[in-house]
Amino acid sequence: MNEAEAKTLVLDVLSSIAPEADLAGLRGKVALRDELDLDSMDFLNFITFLHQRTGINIPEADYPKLSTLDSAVAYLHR
Amino acid sequence: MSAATGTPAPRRMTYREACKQAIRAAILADPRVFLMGEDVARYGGCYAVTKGLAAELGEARIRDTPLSENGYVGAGIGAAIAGMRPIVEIMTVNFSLLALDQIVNSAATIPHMSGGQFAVPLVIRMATGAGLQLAAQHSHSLEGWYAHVPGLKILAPATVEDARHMLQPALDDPNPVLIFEHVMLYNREDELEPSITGVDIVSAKIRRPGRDITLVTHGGMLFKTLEAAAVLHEEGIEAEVIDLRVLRPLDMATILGSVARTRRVVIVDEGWKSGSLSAEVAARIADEAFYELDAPIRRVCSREVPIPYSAHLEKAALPQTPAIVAMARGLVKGG
Amino acid sequence: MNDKVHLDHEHVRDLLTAMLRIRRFEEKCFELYQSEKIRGFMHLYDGEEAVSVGVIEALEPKDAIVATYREHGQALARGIEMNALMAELYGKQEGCCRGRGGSMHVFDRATRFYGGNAIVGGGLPLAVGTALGDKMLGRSAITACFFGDGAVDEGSFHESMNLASLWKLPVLFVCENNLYSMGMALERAEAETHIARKAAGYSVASAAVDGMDVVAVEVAARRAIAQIHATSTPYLLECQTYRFRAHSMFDAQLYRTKPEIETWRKKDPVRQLQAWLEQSGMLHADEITGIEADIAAEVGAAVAFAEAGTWEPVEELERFTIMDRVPQ
Amino acid sequence: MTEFRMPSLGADMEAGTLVEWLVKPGDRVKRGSVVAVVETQKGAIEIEIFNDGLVSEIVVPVGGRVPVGTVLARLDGPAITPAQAAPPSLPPPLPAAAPPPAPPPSVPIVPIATAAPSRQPASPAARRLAGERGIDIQRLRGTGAGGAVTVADVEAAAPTVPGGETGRRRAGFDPAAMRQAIAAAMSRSKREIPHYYLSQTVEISGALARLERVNRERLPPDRILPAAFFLRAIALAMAKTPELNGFWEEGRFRPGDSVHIGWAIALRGGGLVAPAIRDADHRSLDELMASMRDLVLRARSAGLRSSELSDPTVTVTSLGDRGAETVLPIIYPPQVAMIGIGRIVTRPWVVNGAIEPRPVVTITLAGDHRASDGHRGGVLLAEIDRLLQEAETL
Repeated sequence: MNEAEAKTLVLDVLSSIAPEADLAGLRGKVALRDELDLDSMDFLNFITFLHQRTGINIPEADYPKLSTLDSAVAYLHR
Repeated sequence: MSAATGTPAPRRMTYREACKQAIRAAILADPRVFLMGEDVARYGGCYAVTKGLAAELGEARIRDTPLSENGYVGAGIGAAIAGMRPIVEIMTVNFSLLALDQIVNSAATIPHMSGGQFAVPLVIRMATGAGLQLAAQHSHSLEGWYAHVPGLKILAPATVEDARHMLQPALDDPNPVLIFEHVMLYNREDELEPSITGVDIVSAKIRRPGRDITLVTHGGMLFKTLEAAAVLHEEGIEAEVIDLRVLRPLDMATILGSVARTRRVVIVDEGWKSGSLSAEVAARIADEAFYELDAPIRRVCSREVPIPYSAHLEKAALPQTPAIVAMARGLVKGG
Repeated sequence: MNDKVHLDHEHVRDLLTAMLRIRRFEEKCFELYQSEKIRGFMHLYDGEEAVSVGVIEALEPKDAIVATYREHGQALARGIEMNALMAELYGKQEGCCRGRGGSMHVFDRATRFYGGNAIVGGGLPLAVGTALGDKMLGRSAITACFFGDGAVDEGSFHESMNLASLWKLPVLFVCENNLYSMGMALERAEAETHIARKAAGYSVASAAVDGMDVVAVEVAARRAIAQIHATSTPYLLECQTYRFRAHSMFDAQLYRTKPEIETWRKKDPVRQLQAWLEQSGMLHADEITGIEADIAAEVGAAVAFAEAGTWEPVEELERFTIMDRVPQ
Repeated sequence: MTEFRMPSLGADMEAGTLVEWLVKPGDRVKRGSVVAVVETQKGAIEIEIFNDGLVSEIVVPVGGRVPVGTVLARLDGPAITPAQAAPPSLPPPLPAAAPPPAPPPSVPIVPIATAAPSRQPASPAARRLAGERGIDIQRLRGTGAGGAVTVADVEAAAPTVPGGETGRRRAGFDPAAMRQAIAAAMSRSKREIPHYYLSQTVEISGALARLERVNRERLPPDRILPAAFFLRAIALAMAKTPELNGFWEEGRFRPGDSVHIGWAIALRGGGLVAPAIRDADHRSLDELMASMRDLVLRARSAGLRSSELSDPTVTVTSLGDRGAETVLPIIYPPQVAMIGIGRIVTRPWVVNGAIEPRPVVTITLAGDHRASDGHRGGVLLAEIDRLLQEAETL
């Protein structure tokens, strides 16, 4: 998965969790949970959908590495 | 008797003859059963169903009535409550409107109003439907109206077998049962299988299995619908044809089971669309099987006009085989 | 079959008691309706008691009755328990129809009481049918069919008179002619106001009788029933009567005058009988006081019974719509 | 003293106008006397009295229009019999300027939006299948009647990974209407319900340890959140304190038929819904977690069914890890209790006489004092605490 694919995937998943959010204006380095008002259930769903779409097992310990848009993209195409 | 097997061979007979045999057998089997109606005895029945029965069974059991529909239908209800098992024949469904009061206000309500103290074990038979150029007042298909009423059971035998065998379970039923015989069926012939000695009055029947679309119909429309299914087969579309047989209570399990397999349904009903039996079937499918549907529920019904006299106009007003074929084809093949 | 009325002490006492029971029961119903214990349409029989008491006195237990929506009188005279009737008016499970019928639809299997029919003229074809059934089953019972003058306007009256006559059925047609079909005066509704005369058109025997005189009604009914049995033909008995109260509870009575009502009240069948019995010494005032006390107690007990009754569970709502067997 | 009331002369009679009094104070009346004339929609009707007595007071003067059951006059005389007992409610005299406001819904209900008209028609069965497979039906070409997407079309499309439901918007969602519904319910609650509050701070290191261990062995779809532990403990405890699980209706408490927990879900952009997790006390930890995930996803994409919003017996709100430490909830009428769960925080905790940093959470009960007393509420909180200490077996 290249970086562009990873970003498309992350945005697609975010749009299903926060359908009303304006993802075009999402800032890359700000915590997603603050940007999109995600609670812990939303964040778990975010991790779950990424797992389902990529097959990557994202352990709880890695959650902080997916806290922003940029870091999540980096984590996936790593 | 077939010489080879010793089993009786199927007998070929008309729907009319099947109705007559059913009445005769019921009267012979139970002294409480009698039939009354207009011109059923000496005339032999408007559609000749009871021809000859009065001579054999007597005019007490095949009883001519004056032209008093509300009167003799009410008398049938009273006699049923008093212990008899009357079969009341109303010449055609249009005349039954003169007896609507007794059917809807008395027969359907007395068991419930009396807190279950009285049942009304009554059978009312009548001819229904169009196709004989009888014009507006003698061509109604109003069985759907009666199917609206709690407390009644409504049957629509379409086959010779049902014409022969639905009467007895109707008489055995403790409730008022209305039997609608389509006028175009009386001359229809079929083989009657002697080994079949009874049928139920609860279930719909799949008259032709198919996987692509379900066609739901009853009574006089059954054979046009089966014809349509044969045409569709030539085009590679396998239509499943359901004969409702019982219009109230509806056998939704059979309908929903079929729709779940085919995912498409057309309802063919000679009644008008507005506020009708076809509307009820469609509503229940939408209600109970919405997520099974892969196409809109469609109906082929009579045009919303009084049925006209002239043959070409009458034909245009009634559901015809090509319309059924076109409707089904459109749902299966898209476009 | 006895078509004579023996006016001994016991019999006149029974007649008065039967009428007083209806009168006092309905007075209570009137009150209970206004305090919303009884609802729906309720039609009181006040003034017409002599008709049902006189006719039903002449019936036997094997006979059948078909009545109208104004049938509290017939129900009580026929022997339906006052408790079960009151509970039915309350809509309680202990009512004779488990609260499904109410005031207009009283049925009772034990006494062959085939309703309380709220369609004007609706009971007449049913009565033809019960008589037909009885005849075909070889029973010697008759059917007494009560209906009002309004039913005479309906086609079912004419169809039923004809059918019963044509088929020689044992029906006693009892017309309770109280001069008004709801608010429609008889002379404004019928070209021929002598209802008994209409029977001739169907070759049915008939008579008209003072429906405010219970003894006269009983005599006429016994005579009619004897003729039905003797000739195997129906009979039309017109009982000329009057209701003192409104058609139903919600009726401003714009269609008739107070002097008219007062004139008829002087013929009150209960007071007439009571006065006659006291004057003739057949019944002592003390005895009447005792009857009244017994009835007051019975009515009070019926109210208590109905009040204490239970509501049919809503789970039972659809029961009896479709029957699983014919009750025997 | 007896009261003479406006009689009900028919089910369709709601009120009458007093047009004439035939008696005056001081008159003696007998049972059956006509005492007044009342004008109804059917005309003037004479009304009778059912008691003997002396008219002591005319309450409604000529010209007064009053509802059925209103006292018209008072009598000195024998007491009324039970059969004449007053109708249950005594409505105020007309004219009421406007019909009484409809009671607010017991739970603010999100208007469930129908999907916006889509450019691509699709059959119900196709929509369901596409939803299950996470396929955007708008991108498919339909071959069915009217060009609709059919089941076959969905099956022919490249299937995507489950869970990727996309593109649904709360098209018909009306934030103003929801605000109104919440305003009505909360105002009613604060107006009618005498709340009492009890709080308990619960140490949850055991629960979190189990959670971490379990989640480490599980893939993301099967992982659980601390809220599931809290919900499980609350459900079991509620089952043991039925007087907190149910409804206050018509002046008395009606217990719930089972523990149906309304799970409060905040909607981004404002508003909240509390769909029910039915029979919560009979669901395992994993089942509760699955229900919560499902409800949150659907609540935020307007996929809740109206039945899910109808009948919680108690409501629980959890502020989550970005919320405040303590919440004092307001009960959703007609429920009689609500439980709030604050944010998990690390605080000094005394363990075996020494102070240690421990994760704790504050659980607060709002109780309806009409239905229960503080003691029972305390029992509930203690039971929740006890269950959370046994996290290994919860």
